[in-house]
Amino acid sequence: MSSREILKTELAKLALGPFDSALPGPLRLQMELDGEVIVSAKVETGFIHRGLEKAFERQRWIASISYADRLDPDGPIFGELALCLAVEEIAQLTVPPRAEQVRVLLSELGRISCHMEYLVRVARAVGSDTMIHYVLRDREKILDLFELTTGARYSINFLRFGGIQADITEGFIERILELSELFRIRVKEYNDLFTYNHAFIQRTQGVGTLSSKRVRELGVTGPNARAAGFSADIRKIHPYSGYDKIDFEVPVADLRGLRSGDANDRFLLRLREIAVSTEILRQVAENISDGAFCSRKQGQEIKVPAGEAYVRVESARGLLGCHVAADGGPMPARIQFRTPSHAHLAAIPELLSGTRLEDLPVVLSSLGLGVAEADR
Amino acid sequence: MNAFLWVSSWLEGFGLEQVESIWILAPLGLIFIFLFIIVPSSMIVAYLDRKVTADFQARVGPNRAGPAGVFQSWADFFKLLQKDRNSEVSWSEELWLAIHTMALYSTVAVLPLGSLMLLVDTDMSVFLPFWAALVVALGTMLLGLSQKTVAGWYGGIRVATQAISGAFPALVAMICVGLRAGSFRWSGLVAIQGAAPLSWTAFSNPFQFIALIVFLVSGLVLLAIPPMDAALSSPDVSGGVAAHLSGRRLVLFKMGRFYSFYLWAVIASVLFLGGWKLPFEISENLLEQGKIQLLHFLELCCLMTKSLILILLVIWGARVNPRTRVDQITDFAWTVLSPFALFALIGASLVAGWGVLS
Amino acid sequence: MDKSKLISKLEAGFPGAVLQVQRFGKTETQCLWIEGKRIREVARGLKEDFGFNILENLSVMQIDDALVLTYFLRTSDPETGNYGECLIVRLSAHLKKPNHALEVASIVDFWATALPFEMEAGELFGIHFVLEGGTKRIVTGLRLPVGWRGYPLRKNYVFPESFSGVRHERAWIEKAGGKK
Amino acid sequence: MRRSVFSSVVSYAKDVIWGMRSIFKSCLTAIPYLSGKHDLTKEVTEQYPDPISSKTPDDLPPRSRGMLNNDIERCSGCRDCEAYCPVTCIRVEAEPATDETQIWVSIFDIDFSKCMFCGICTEVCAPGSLRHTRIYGGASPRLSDMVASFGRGPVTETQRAKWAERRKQIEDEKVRLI
Repeated sequence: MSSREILKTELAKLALGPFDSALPGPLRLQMELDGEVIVSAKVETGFIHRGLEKAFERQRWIASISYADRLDPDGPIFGELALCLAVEEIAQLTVPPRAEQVRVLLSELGRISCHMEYLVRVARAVGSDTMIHYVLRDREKILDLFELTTGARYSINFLRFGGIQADITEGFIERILELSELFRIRVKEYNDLFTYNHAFIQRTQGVGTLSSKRVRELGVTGPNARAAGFSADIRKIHPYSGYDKIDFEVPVADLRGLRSGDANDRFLLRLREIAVSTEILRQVAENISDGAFCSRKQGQEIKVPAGEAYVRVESARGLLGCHVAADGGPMPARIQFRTPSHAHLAAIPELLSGTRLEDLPVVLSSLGLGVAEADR
Repeated sequence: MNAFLWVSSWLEGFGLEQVESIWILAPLGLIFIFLFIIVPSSMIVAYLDRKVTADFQARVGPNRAGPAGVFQSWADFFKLLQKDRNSEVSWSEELWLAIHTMALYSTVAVLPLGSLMLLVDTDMSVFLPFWAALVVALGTMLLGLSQKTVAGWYGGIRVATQAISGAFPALVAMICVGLRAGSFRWSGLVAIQGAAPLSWTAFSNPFQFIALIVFLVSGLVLLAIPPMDAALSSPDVSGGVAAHLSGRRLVLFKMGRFYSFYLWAVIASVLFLGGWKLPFEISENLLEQGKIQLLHFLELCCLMTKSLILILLVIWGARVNPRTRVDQITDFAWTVLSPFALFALIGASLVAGWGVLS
Repeated sequence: MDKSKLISKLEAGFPGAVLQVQRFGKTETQCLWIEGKRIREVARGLKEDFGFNILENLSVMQIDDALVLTYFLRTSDPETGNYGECLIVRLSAHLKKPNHALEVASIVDFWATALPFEMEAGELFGIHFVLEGGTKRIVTGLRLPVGWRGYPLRKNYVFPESFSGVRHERAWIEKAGGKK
Repeated sequence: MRRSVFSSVVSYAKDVIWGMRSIFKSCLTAIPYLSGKHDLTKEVTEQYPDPISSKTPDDLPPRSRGMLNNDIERCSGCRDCEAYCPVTCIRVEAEPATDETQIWVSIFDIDFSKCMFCGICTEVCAPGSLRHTRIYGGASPRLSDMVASFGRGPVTETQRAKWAERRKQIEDEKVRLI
């Protein structure tokens, strides 16, 4: 006899609307509540569908890059990189080593800025606004670096087919090395503030557990999968843009069967990924090679022969695949993105059933959802 | 001795002739305390909260309204007064908001503000603010329930559960102090404590120090003050009880919140940190010379500095750490605060008994 | 299992289903063109016998007047669970009338990750995925507003001049002769 | 085996002590910010309109993509930017002229309410007349203010007559030379 039969209560229905401070993006949760505990949750998305994939088909090739970096507003570099790699595979363009290294630098900067956005969301869900301000202050430094080289803080639109739009400005490398020093101190400060904090551990441990078996069945990839012990990093399996030349170690949560992939593990893994990315930044920045930055003249329209390609990139949220089909004309025939946030959205109903209503913000923010990239 | 005689000393200052009847002195005294002590203290606490939090977070904080943003609280006050409520207000919500504020400001009569400025000094005067805090929790709960919104519903119930679990350890900690002082009158409690820190109850023996910490933390739980305000904070289910209040109702609610924060700091400093005791018998010879206003002022300053230090400590702990869930707060209150409170009670009674026997 | 042996076993396994085998784009991953009707049988075979238990991506595109569905399948390495080999299975379905909705068998019961891809393709390309019990999954109102007519990702799609009172800039530009 | 009372009390006490110590340790991280002298802990608020504490256009890096500006003298009216703009926010009307400008760009409007500052138009601009400035404060209450126009304005009748007469003059010279 469950408590409901004894007390003869029915479930309360709650629709947490598209725009709410607890939600990581515009999505609606239709929930049934038994008092404080969520019994079942259904996710409605589609509120931020911008028709990106239709927009690709009516733009010229060069304009589709500025649309590709609007795929995921938190990590603009990954959409561009996937599209550029795919078109370079179709048109058989060679990318000079310096351009590849700058792409790796920008990817890792984008990964750190996306993980910091994740830390801000978790801090807001847990309710400590000091951590929010510390993380945002450090993220400003990355956005300033983006602006220094590419000209824009968010949607950088800096990669071109065959390399990058222009050479990096001269102060870029020194400031990256400074930054990696700064992050070593800052990550220690985040650890003091959150990782060892008893209140934070109590608030996130055992909340939103995602076992590694479920991770594979749902198709969850990226940091969330690695936090559940399932190590799949595209930078290691399908190295692209010079990642095989960099030695770095993919952080995977070793759970020793205690608990698998709860919000605390996902948070800790993001911190470790920031540390690994800083290490990669330092490594690539120290021995960056000189030479051309693009194998094609700037501003010259590209002739993409008929063909197709599917490229995988490790974005900050997981495996980002880009399937490009070209019919030889000035405009792309079809560009489709396989985004990691589909699987994270599919995991929400399972994670939410059985959690308390107060833990809803913690569970949703711990997944690191990119709702804009799921709806495209 | 008529408790409100001190008011007539202020009246002479304004040139009004000697007034004896209690019916005039009492309201005047209450209004005087409310206008010149409660409202400014709430403003100061609000301003300090924002400025110190900004300082912790590498921010500048309010600096537009007045030098270093000193009049920021006034600006907020007037801004909120202009705003009107978007949807119509049900009578039940108005009623419970009124009850919530009345319960809170009924403690003004009992507020220990100085040896002479003590309005009500009965044997039970220590417990009156305590019961008022419970009525406030009840008022907040029913205010939330009457809002008929999800945020209000959950916020209200959570404030009530939290208050119950915070009440027991706070009560036990108060008894420890009463044990040592031998009476539950404000004047009796302060008379025991000397001016020097060592002679304060908190530092007289280790059990009292534990009682101080338990009293402070359970006060935070009882009144849902920042570190324990998961029920009212924004990331909660879209805002908690205060989400749907706006305009002057929000002013009432916010002033109530800051006042309860300030009230608990004053009571804690009177019980444990020597209240308004002035060193080197200043209060005695000031009484002889009849300078009552100066005595009031000095005692008030001494009391205010101690409670402001306590408030800063609480803000420091609140803003840096994440908020805990309400069920974790209640578990914390029952499994950690209550045992420590009882342990302090046993210890304090042993010490008190030892003193009597030897 | 190297490429040629896998292909020959596949052809043996599903006689007549495999229409053509070719390289996918410039890479050497194998790409199998499959009979549209027999996709469920091939999917069951691939999942159970050949161990392709991860569906990485299902992408749909329109070539001339046929919709091509491309399934990217991966084997998973037993102990680490990492991604093993990749196989690409494709089927093309002919569109009788330009705005005609298509029926394709759904493979959700083999790979659960296919559901979001199928729902998106279903709504934007106008494909009704037929579930195992014969019921059709018709998705409306997921990404497009309720009551939106037409399937946007089709090549012949014409933007409505306005929808629920809001003027659609793109339609006017394309009506006025489009871009240079 | 039920844990003995003593060991549960010890673990309880240890847990409480650890909880308090970790809370106190994370509180200590905020203490250096009170002084805020060291550049790691200084205040970072930029109070926007005030030039001293916030970034003015010339503090921004040289490549920063702010509001667009078209130097109409060098603009060749080739309308490449209008074609390549992903959001079609540029409108160009130009006609050949026979005075020293060779091409009379009557209308060159950029609608900044639609522009997404992607910089593609400056890339494909052959004469390089369309450039990004570093000005970023483009907000305005009226939508019509958001359209920046750089064109020379409509051609007046007298100009058209002058051009026709100039063209006739060139015709005569050519006839005389043959």
